[in-house]
Amino acid sequence: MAEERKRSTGYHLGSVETVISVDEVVEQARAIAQAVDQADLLALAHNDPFVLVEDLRAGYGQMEILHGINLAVARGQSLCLIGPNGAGKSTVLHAIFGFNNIYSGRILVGAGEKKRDITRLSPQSKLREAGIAYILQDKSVFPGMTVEENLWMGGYLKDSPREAKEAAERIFEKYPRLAARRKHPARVLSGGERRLLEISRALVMDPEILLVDEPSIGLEPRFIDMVFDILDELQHKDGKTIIMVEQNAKKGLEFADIGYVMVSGELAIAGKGSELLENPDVGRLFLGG
Amino acid sequence: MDNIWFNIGLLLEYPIVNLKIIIDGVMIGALFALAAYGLALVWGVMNVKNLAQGDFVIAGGYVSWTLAQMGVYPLLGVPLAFVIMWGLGWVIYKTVITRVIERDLFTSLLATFGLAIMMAQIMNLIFGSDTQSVDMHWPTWRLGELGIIELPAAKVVGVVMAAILAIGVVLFMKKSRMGQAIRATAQDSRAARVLGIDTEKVYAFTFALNAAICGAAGAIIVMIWVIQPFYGITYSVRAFVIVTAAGLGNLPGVIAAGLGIGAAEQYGAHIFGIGYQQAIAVVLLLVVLFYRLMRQRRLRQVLQ
Amino acid sequence: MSAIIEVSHVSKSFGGVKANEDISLTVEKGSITGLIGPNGSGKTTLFNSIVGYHPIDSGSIRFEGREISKLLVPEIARLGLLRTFQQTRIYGKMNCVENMLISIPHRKMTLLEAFRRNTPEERERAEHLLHFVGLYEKRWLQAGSLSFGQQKLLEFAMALMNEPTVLLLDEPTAGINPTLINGLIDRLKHANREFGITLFIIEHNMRVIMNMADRIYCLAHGRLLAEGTPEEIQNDQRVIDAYLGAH
Amino acid sequence: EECGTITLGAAISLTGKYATNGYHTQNGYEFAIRKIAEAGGVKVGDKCYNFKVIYYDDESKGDRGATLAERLINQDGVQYMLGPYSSGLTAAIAPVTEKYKIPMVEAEGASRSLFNKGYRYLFAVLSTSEQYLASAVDLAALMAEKSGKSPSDVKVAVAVENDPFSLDVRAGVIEDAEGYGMQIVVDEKLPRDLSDMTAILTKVKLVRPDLLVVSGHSKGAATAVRQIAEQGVSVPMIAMTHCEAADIVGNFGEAAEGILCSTQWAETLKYEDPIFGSAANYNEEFKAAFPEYADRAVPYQAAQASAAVLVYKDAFERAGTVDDREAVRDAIAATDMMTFYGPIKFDETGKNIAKPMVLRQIQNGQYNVVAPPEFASHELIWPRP
Amino acid sequence: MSMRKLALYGALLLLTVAAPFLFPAYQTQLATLWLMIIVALTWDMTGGQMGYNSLGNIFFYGTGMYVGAVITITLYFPLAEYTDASRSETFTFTPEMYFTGMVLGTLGAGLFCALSAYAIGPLFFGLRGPYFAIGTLGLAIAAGEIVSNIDILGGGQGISMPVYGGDFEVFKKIIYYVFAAMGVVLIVFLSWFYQTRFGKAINAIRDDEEKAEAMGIHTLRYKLVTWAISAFFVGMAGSISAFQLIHFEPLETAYQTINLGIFMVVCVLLGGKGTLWGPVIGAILFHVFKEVTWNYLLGWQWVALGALIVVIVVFFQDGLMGWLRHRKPEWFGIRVESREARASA
Ligand SMILES: Nc1ncnc2c1ncn2[C@@H]1O[C@H](COP(=O)(O)OP(=O)(O)OP(=O)(O)O)[C@@H](O)[C@H]1O
Ligand SMILES: Nc1ncnc2c1ncn2[C@@H]1O[C@H](COP(=O)(O)OP(=O)(O)OP(=O)(O)O)[C@@H](O)[C@H]1O
Ligand SMILES: CC(C)C[C@H](N)C(=O)O
Ligand SMILES: [Mg+2]
Ligand SMILES: [Mg+2]
Repeated sequence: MAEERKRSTGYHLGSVETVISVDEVVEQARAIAQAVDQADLLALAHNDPFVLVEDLRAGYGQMEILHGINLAVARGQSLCLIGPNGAGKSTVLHAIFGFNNIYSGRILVGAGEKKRDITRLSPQSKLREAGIAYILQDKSVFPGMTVEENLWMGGYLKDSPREAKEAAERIFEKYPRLAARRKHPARVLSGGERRLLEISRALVMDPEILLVDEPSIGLEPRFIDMVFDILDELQHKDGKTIIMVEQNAKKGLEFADIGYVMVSGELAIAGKGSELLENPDVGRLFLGG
Repeated sequence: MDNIWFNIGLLLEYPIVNLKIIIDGVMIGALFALAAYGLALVWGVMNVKNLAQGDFVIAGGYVSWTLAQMGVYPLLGVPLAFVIMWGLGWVIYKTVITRVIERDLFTSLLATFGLAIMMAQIMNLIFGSDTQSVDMHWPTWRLGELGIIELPAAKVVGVVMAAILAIGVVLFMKKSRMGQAIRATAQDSRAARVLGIDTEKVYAFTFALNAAICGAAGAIIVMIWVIQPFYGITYSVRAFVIVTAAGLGNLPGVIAAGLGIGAAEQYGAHIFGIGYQQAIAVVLLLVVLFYRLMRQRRLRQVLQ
Repeated sequence: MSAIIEVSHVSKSFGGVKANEDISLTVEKGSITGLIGPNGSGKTTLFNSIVGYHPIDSGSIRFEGREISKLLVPEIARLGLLRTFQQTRIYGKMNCVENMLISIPHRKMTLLEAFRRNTPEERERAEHLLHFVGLYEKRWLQAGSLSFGQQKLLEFAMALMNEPTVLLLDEPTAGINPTLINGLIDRLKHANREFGITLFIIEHNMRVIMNMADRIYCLAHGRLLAEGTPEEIQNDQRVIDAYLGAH
Repeated sequence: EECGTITLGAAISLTGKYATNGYHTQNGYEFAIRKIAEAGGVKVGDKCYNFKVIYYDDESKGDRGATLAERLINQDGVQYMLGPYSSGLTAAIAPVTEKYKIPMVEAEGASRSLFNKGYRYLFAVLSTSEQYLASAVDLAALMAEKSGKSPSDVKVAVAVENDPFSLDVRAGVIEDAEGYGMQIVVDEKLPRDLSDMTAILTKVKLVRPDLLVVSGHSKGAATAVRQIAEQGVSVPMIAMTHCEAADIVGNFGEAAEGILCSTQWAETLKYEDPIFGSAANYNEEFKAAFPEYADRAVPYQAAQASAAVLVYKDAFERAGTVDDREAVRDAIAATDMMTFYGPIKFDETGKNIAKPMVLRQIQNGQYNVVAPPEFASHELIWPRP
Repeated sequence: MSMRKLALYGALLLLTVAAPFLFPAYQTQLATLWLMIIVALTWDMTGGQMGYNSLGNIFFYGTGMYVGAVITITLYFPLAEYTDASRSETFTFTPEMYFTGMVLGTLGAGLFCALSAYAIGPLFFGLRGPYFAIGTLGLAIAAGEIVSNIDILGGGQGISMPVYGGDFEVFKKIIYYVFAAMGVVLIVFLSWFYQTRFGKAINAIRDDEEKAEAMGIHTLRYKLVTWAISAFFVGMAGSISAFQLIHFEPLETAYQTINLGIFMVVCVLLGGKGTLWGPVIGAILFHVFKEVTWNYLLGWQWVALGALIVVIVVFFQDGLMGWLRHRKPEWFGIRVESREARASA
């Protein structure tokens, strides 16, 4: 991926003229939905998926939210899920990490022969055994621990506490904003500072796969750019695989190699990120016109 | 009323009595503090309010007492009770607590209330309802005029052991990785799982640790006071009072509050009469709560 | 137009952190006012000071000419000054309709009136508003099981249900689908125009704030950095340097 | 020939704070039943009957006791009741038996507060509790005079449990002490779950009273004796209740020396009846029947429990019926008999007014009667060693 | 209301009225059952519906007992003499005196408890969650200990109420019907109360009080009124219990924190918190279980009870009603309409 990427910054300005109700969005999204078949998805992932989700049915309690989701992303690729609120985007990440009930379907991780079925792996083993890190959509810092301790906890799986501390130091070097508040309990951080902490904490263990739920939520414009720069670096320099959910859809699709549009627990459209950006329906329905 | 003034007068007339009261209070308080510390742990980490706390203490006491009857040297009862109660705690966690964890306030409160009833009654069926104690046959040192201050060697040793245990647990929580994992789980278990912490193991460990701490406290208590199957409630109430007064998540505060309540109870017992001992503990709790409430109110906040 | 909220020389610090320093601003009655600023610049803190979540160190806050900086949260809320939360808060165990019905303006009721049942008009209004935010179909679902964005929409509908005089919104569009944001903005403007609800909004999303606000204040490092119309703010070099970045 | 059965009901404290005494009480009932059966049973008209008791455990709690009494009467169809242990439980149960008009002869509720409620069906074989330690006050006054002081110089310390029995004991002591113009220097109540009374003993050490009075059932006696020794409290005269029940000699040996113990009954007293023989005889046979008492004094709680059963036997025989409850009640009310336990005659409120109490002192591990003078077998040792 | 519902309620009411005649040997237990239902329902008002889990509602029960007794006695005799341990005089009550005392005493107890709830409420309602639970427990414990040291209230000996002079069978029925009437009134009242805006508002307090405050709901006022109503009923129930039990003492009967004080919570949990019928069903099940074990498992009764509580809590965490709700959500009006239905079809 050598070509120069042109990206918008922050939340980007634009008009707010297109006014559609939620129901309308869902209705229209259904209308433009194409049958997304497995082969297309695999093709998008260069037919060498590193993370592969097959016909996943999952939900909370007895309620099925995802009605047969397929997903494929190659190693070092990034994928962005967009869709109206309540479409089930977070639920996909939840399911991959094992936080909800999976009724049927499989989740496979690994390339080629080393593929491994992690459908039933417990959440706490995901990081250790499958190298999956998860940045949750809502608050997940340890409020009573200091910023520093939060980062150390990020390295809980490291062999020795010293390594965790060294990793934390590297992060402080990178983000002086966090360093300035290292001794403060995380509970007093502002919304944006917390987000930064959550993201950097997830990186301490150097995971293979990152599940990121709305990284830009609540961030100031310059931070958004920064977060995406970080993700960019992680993907392109460190070769991480990223599966992201983003409501700042323009930003998300610009960043991601692959974009999926989800509606009501099903895939409606899948394509390259840049293709989706150009798709007028997607623009109208999900990018705010 | 006259009585009360008279009693206060005694304190002024014989200042050494104050010292005695404080020493006695701290000795009792140290053991309350242990039980409270365990409670603060399970409460903070698992959000389980363990009403069987006092019954763990008593059970630990009976473990040690039984061992002493079998000829084991009583001091060994403390570590042994620690280990055996650890096992019991683990079993209880796996059978009951794991199913009520992370539920709302009252689920765990009631589950453990049920446990408390069962434990007390089973101990009653096994050991009978008479009070029991293990006599160490150690000397008592007397200090001060009239030998007002008594320091039975057993009590001194007991308090020292309590202190060692407390320090050990505090260091463990701060320094060890398990300790850190426990603290992290306490604050956000989902986030802890995302970071690869096996929260189920953390919970089991914490609960077992709590039972063990209580058990050791009970083993000390049986050397210096008496136990009886139904005395658990006394320790449970004190543990709750202490934790609530110290404030959740304030582990060092728990120890201080434990010692403080021990001393306050002794003072209260002296001034108002021992009939008021329990009342004093709870009134003190209410006072602390309301004081904190007023302070919070000035901060335009509530106590939660 | 007259000022409905007057914040003058308000300072608030937490331990060593000066979250707000000598901030003065006014919100005009009937206007839409924006509050922007980098993360940690003290926006939420200022909101919290206004609605009474913590005492302020110094300064004064007046609402409709009345000093409110010493009042408690419920007292202030009963004056008709309402806020939504940055972290969404709804009544998780109840369904959406109940959430709405609870949000009727209790402050306008006597105790006796509280002992009546909800009127059909209230129900109708509730359903109407739910329909508007697109939750009509889910109205019998427990609010706790709505998605993040849905909860935000519900919270917004609840705020409207309450017929406040002033509504403070803390990042109302964070995490909401861009297209739906448009609808939200439309509805906010509508609420402002038709019901005369004064809006005071924290936003990071410039698309939203620039299109809505009559006047914008920008905070940085706890101080007031700039104020003006959206155009003025967008072109203010200090704001660009401190916050917007190049675009 | 085969005898019929008269079923009595009793709620007894087998667990909880009164468990030890509940046990003594139960043994007393059982022993009497056995002895009566051996002596040919209860002869009503030309038939003979044996007693049988249905016991429930009241857990030493009043409301349980009341519920159980109701169950005994309603579900088990019991027509005649024996008392529970303690005045507190008797106070809880008496209203129930009263409501159902079921006679209850009780042996373990001595508080005067039981006998001012106008109960018609409640009868107690014992002397009321204000008499328990009042004579200790007399002794203290006597000793003060002997040593050349005035009784009004005597300082009294009182520590009693907060229950009907002990409060009444305290009332008796205070009335008498005030009569002498004595000074009450410590006046404290013991809590329900007593395990530590150091606070009181510290005060006692400071104010040095001439008489220390403790009443708190078995737990109170045991705690007091142990801690008095531990803390090295020296008071010339210490008087308490429940010494025998708590077996303070057996449990604390030396520490119990010189303590004055009030008792409803002593095996050295000269009472007798045809079933049990003399008091001394009762003592011996009881020890033989319940070997666990071999090395200790038989607590009077057991003896009076036996006496209660004896009252029933006598009343049934005089009434000549087992079915007519009213007749039996009237027969009980008319009781006037001599037993190994002492004379029994009820006044119109149902308490036994015929029998005095005695005070024993522990001397060389023996309980020796030292007061009142007409029963005394030994001299009082004063001050306490 | 549908015909079927009406018929059901009619049948239940009929059963309530007929019960003492159907089970004459169990009248006292039936009366106690109504007591359990009353305390469970009132506990649920604050605990289940308002989210303030009190462990100290027994305070109002005990206080009700004492107030009822004190009023009844002082109407005719000096209290100090009545409760004096060493009095020798006997005080007798005629039926008129007895019933006047009962009516005035019970109403007085209810009012006193309601007022005291209103008075102490502002202090306690500043406490949240576990602090409230423990704080109220402290209140009950302290009250018991303190009352047991007040001589004029009989101190540790408690108080023996006057005994009803007339036929005992009649007495039992009176107690039963008073309790039953109170229970029925309470159920009817609550079924209306929970439908009002007030009822909804206390639900809001339960789910998120901070939010409710920020929405301008008079949270403190609503909390006080709810607690006062709850205390009113508990206080009256306490007073009636005093008449039923006749003798009561402070620690084990009146302020019995770990028996009735906790049992009422267990009943509610068993049936289902925050529902109207949950506490009723829970109280019935609990009471029956308790009576049965006390009858057939003597000696092991407490073990059985403890085990029952554990089992309930472990397997029916949301109570029977919660379990039903999970099984049959549509009975409780949980549904998704139109499009969602289509989507999953
Ligand atoms: N814990 C839960 N229990 C039951 N249902 C839930 C739960 N969490 C979410 N849901 C339901 O699942 C559906 C999808 O939720 P999800 O959080 O995946 O949406 P999303 O696409 O991430 O939306 P958003 O952009 O608003 O975050 C929603 O309709 C919601 O009602
Ligand atoms: N309770 C508190 N104790 C200590 N510091 C606090 C507290 N609340 C906020 N702060 C600090 O005050 C500063 C301002 O925080 P505030 O939440 O007002 O920021 P904000 O402008 O709302 O930011 P964001 O856009 O990220 O939400 C931050 O640095 C924060 O860490
Ligand atoms: C006879 C005694 C044992 C008195 C009994 N303890 C009571 O409470 O009255
Ligand atoms: Mg989401
Ligand atoms: Mg903020």
